[in-house]
Amino acid sequence: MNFDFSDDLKQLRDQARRFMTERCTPAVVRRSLDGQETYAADLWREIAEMGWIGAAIPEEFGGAGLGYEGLCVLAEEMGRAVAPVPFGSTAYLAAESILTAGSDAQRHEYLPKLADGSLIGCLALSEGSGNPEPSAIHARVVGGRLTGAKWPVADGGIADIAVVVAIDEHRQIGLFVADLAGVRRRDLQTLDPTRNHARLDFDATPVQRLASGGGWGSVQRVLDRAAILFAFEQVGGADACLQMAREYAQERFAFGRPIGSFQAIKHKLADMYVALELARSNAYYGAWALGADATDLALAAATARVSATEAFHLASKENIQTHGGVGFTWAVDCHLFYRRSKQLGLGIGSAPFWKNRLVDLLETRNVA
Amino acid sequence: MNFDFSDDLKQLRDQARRFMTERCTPAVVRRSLDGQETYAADLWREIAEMGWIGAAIPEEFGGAGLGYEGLCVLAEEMGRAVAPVPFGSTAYLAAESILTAGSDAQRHEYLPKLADGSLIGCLALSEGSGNPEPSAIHARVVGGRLTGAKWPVADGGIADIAVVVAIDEHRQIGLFVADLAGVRRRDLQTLDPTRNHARLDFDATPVQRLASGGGWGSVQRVLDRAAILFAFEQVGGADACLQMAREYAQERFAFGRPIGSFQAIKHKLADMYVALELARSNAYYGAWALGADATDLALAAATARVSATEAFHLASKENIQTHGGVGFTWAVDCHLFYRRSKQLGLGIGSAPFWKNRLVDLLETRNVA
Amino acid sequence: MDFNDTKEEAAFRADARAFLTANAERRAGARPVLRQSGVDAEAVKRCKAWQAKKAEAGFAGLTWPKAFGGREASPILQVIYNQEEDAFVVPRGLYEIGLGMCIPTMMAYANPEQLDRYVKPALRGEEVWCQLFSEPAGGSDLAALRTKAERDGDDWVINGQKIWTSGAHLSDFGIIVVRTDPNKPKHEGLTFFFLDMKSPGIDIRPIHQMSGARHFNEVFFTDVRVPDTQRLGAVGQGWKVSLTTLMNERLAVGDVQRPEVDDLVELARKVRIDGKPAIQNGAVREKIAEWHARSQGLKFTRFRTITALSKGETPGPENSIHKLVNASKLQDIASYGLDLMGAGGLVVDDDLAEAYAMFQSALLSSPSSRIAGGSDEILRNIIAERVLGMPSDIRVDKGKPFNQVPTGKR
Amino acid sequence: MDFNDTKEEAAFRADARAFLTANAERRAGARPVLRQSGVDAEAVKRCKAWQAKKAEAGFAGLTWPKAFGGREASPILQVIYNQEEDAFVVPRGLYEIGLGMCIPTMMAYANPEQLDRYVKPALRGEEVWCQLFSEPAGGSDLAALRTKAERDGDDWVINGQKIWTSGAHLSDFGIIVVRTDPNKPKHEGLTFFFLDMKSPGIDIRPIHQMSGARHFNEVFFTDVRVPDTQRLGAVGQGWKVSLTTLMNERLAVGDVQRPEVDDLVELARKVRIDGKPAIQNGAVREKIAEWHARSQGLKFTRFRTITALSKGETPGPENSIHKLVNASKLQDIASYGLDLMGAGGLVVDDDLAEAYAMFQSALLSSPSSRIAGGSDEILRNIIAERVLGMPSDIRVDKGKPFNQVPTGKR
Repeated sequence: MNFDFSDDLKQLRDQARRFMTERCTPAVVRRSLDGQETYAADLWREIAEMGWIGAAIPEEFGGAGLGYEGLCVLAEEMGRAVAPVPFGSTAYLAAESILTAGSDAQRHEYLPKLADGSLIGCLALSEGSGNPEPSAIHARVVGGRLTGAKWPVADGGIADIAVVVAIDEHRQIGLFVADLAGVRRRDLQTLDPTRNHARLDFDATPVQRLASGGGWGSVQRVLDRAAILFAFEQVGGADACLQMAREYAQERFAFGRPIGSFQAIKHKLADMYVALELARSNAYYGAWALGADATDLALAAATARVSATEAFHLASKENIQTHGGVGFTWAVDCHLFYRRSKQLGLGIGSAPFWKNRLVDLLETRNVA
Repeated sequence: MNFDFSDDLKQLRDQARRFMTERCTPAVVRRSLDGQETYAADLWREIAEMGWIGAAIPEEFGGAGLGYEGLCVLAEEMGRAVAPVPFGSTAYLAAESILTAGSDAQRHEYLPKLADGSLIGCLALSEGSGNPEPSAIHARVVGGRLTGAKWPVADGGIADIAVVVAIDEHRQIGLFVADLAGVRRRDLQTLDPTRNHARLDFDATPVQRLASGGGWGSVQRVLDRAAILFAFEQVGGADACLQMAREYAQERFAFGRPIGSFQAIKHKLADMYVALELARSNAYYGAWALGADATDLALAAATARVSATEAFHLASKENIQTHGGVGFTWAVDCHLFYRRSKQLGLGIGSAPFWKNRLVDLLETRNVA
Repeated sequence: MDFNDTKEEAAFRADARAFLTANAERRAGARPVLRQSGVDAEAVKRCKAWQAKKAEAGFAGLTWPKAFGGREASPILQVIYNQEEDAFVVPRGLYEIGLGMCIPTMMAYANPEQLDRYVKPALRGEEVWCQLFSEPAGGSDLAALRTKAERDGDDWVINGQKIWTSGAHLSDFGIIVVRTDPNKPKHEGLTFFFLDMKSPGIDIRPIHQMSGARHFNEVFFTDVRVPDTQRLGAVGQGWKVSLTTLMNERLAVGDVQRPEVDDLVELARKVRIDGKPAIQNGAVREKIAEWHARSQGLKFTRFRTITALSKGETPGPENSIHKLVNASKLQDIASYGLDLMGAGGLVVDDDLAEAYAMFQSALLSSPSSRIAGGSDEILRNIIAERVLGMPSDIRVDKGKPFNQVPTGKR
Repeated sequence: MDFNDTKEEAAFRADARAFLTANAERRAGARPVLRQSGVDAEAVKRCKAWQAKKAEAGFAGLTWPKAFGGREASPILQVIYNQEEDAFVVPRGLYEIGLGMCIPTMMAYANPEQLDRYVKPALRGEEVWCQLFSEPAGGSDLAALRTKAERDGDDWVINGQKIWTSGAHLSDFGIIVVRTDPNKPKHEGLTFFFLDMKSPGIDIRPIHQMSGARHFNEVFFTDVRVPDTQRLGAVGQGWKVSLTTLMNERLAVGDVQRPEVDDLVELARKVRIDGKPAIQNGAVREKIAEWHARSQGLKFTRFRTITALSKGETPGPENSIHKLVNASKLQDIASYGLDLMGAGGLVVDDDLAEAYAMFQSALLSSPSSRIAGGSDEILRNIIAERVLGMPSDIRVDKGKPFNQVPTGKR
């Protein structure tokens, strides 16, 4: 058994961490926070040039062919840096949808452009409040034309194409690709301004159906796979919070001693660490399952997602608490993680959704 | 507003506390724990002589007519002392059932004897696993004769009469009184040997129906009222645990200082205290609602029950934790409370049952 | 137990209600009153007008001595007035600290001429007061303050920085505790003053919070002169005076924060899980039940406190329970409400957000609730030490000259 | 990442499985193996026979030097053997401490003749060892031990009391740490020995736990003589030697404790809520999901540790996570399972109790899991200090002569 990333991938991780530390500084993130830019376009270009967007896309479709473990390693670093770029929307959602559900022609049409950064992708699933479920899908495709409102769509305001979940003439769920040029969009204000979110109003927009993207199962499959990659982003974010809290607790004094010498703070950090390590281990198993296309991929995904959501939520809120008063100021970076934690935690279905799914899968497994 | 017990009742409480401290020592409790006696019969006789069993029973039925606040005050002291007597079964369940659902004749027949201790009562509701619900009742009364198995029945092995929940010829739920002389019984081993529990096998046992004891509503009404009294016992038990933990934390040293000076212990005790105070306040409101027969009695009961169950569970397990190694020995008294916490917590429906009921009632209230 | 008013209480309640009905608008609808961004110029006007009206009618400073414009009423009447006022829309946020903490401290330490000069204008809302205690290096260790005052003739000269001062930019006067002898142990070298917030050398900068709010300030002092006559208490007795102020803080009861449990029930009727209203889901129900039990427990704990107050007892640090439980509950309810909304929970646009965006708003404001005015950790310490009698934490700075106590990089 | 065995590992796994198949019975059915009441005389015989067989076949002491009967195998082979053994019913509970902690300490400190005399008999199960560290006054403060040894000629004379000694009544030998100089600070006045448990003056009394178990003992020492040749390490170096022993404790991995999440799933299919299987209830589902995520997280954390081991890295105190998470999870699952059973959950009679009464049994045994071998609080401290680099707690006893350190009434 070898339950660790290869040395090559560890090198990739170190390289990504160095790069992000240097190029994706808090100042860069704050440009999006303060509304000076919608996303970090320069950073995005550099990320594209390094081939990271297409890390898991096979070389024949213009990707780097590093496999899913490579994409996982990169996802963790995106999370650690609170990167204000459409990495997840493009790589985990749009590209993955097309890769797993598209025809060969569709793959050749879109994947190379997603991989090289010339197209930004997104997934248009939600139609307002509520977790993903088939009965909440009302957007409809008739005669190859899509009509309906999707919101919020992460990166929907900056994406070139969207993979849209909609019902067809036969009231069947399908995955459709839409070119967003000409689609009416409106940027939304959200809890996390460092990621673009938009409302897309489709009005007889021409779309093409992803070849095998039929039924809710195909949507769930996209969400399952994305959940593992989201989990790595969440683990990266949680780790960053723990490191911030550690440093602060060592350097900040109260009553003549570092606050990290008080058990209230020590035990808080220990709890953050425990949640993080459990989440990391579950994410690792998810990475393996994704790479191996394991039979229990869906259960591994739900498990990783549940752990990672909990770990990042805990770490981001208790990092603020550890910082005390400065922790809830705009000027200190704690809230960037707290916001992102909720953005990632709600984005592809929130904790209750994934807990329920986890038990669905457990029930199936135990019966089988 | 005056949200506190009257001076008279505070005197009764002090008197009860002194009496129980003196007569219901751990040594007495341990006689039941070790199986030397089924319950503390001598103590029970004294309690009866003081008129406590009939505290809330009107004087016309042989009670002390102190009202429900009086019974609440006594319940707290029973909990504090982990009393190995059938107080709850007799006073909160059997007597209350007959008082609220019996005819005048039935009240006159049973209440004076329950009040003066010449009859021990119990409620026979459960038929094995699962929380109370109408579909789980299979015991049946046909032609005034009851057949079916009830277990566990708290104090069923020592009771003279049982109020039994059963279905009648028309498959309607009813409350029936059975004389237990001649009924086949078997004492059960349970988590809390300081309270008797039995299995009762009725086989065409003659019973009389409580006059207005029809439908599940009448059962729920008995449980609601009992829940408030159980809550006071639980508050008493939780308070005792907190006091034990406090004393131990002040007297036990580690690393040259009292363990109560470590924040891990301080904050644990603070959390116990907070849970206890919330539970106490909710129980007080329940006492008022019971005395005033308030329209929101049921919601007050569910709320008090949920808080009190949580507070006693937390206090009893963290009292052990505060004690460290000796805490989990047979010789130290911590486990008496831990066992009783579960006994009281499961007895008339466990936390999930009452949480669900609480929300049922909230929904009704908000609609109304 | 009895939830009814006494005759006197009922009469007072009727008076208060009549006053409010005549002068304010009854609260209607479910939209919560949020105080995200503090009090703007318009709001200041409304606050001042309302306070003047209230003082005129004798509903301000109810428990204060008659000589200062109060009624010398029992605290229970204050509770009754607050209960009644809660049903009306009245402007808030400008006087709580001045009337709740600063003026009571003045009443304990200032001389008769000063009280004559300052108390009534404060009660009528003509002058606004703020409290200058916290410092960047202090945090939970409130007494570890470094702002210093040096004697110069009849004056003291203050240099340093205060932080977390609510309403400093709107205030006419402030109370301040400063270090006058750094060679003494932490609590012994402090002295207490009141000062004119328009004094030269005071620079006030708002703090931008993560929630968007800006009601706290940093206040910088450069050679600010305060006459020795404005000293409250003896030189070196500043900590003792501060405790008087802080004792009053604990008596002040915060606003009800939204979303409350009922808001979650409302939301759970609306959003759906598996095609059915979320309120039918067992997990949602358990959480609602647990929070309801906690809310009610707090409500009835406050009733017990009020009862104690009305019997002339002083409520103890048991009150710390309230903030400790409420702040985390608020954060948890906010987060869970968003979870029920799924991705839609991210949106805060007015026209699209669920429930007036109060869940999102609380997610961002609740972290400050868990810290400001005593962090969760400090409150647990207070409960453990002052209620349960646990020993205090080991104090490595005890008895050490303040300037020799170790400090960190932050 | 790769979950497959290497060629060498696969070959070893096949060997182990062949050995087990030939000599033990495959585990069948769901009834959990509970070790409530320790090891009785019959079980001792079975344990001894099995250990002899295992040693004979070369599956005992896998990682030990060949000179001592081991294979000098990589730790990963030990993991593989354990995985295989888990599928079989084999007697356990007698040798874990001796082979896991005592003999490794001997190997680090005893002389060649002693090793020659003691190691192989221990490996073959002919002699049983126990560990005598904890004392009544110590608790989490392990080094605060008071049992004293005084030099008398070539011997030391031990007086005092140890506690929580697993299997003392079944043991032939023991390792012990005692205070030889109470005038030195706590950690400096200790010395370490091994001794014959049949020595005159040793009195062993079982401790009755709340769960009914009796596998721990109190051990009283009255003028027990131990030759100086049985000292391990220098005089005053006892704490250092103890750390060697304790380091090995952390490497030992506990049994899987039941009920696990799958047991709860099973129960939730069976018991009913509102007439439907409990597993359909949202609240039950959320709890199952959360505990499943935690169980899996622990399982895969162990996989990461095994990977580190097999690369020759030493696993750190990260392992503390395992007990910290598991003990509370066990208590919570037990309690929740009972909640689902309602009043019926109280019953432990064999013929009536749900799920072999394992939930009830765990309710009573889990409190000791949260304490024995490092309490939750100590484990959090270890993680905070050794993994996260937080400063240690303030030590008021630091550097003080042990006999001047304050002690309490308990």
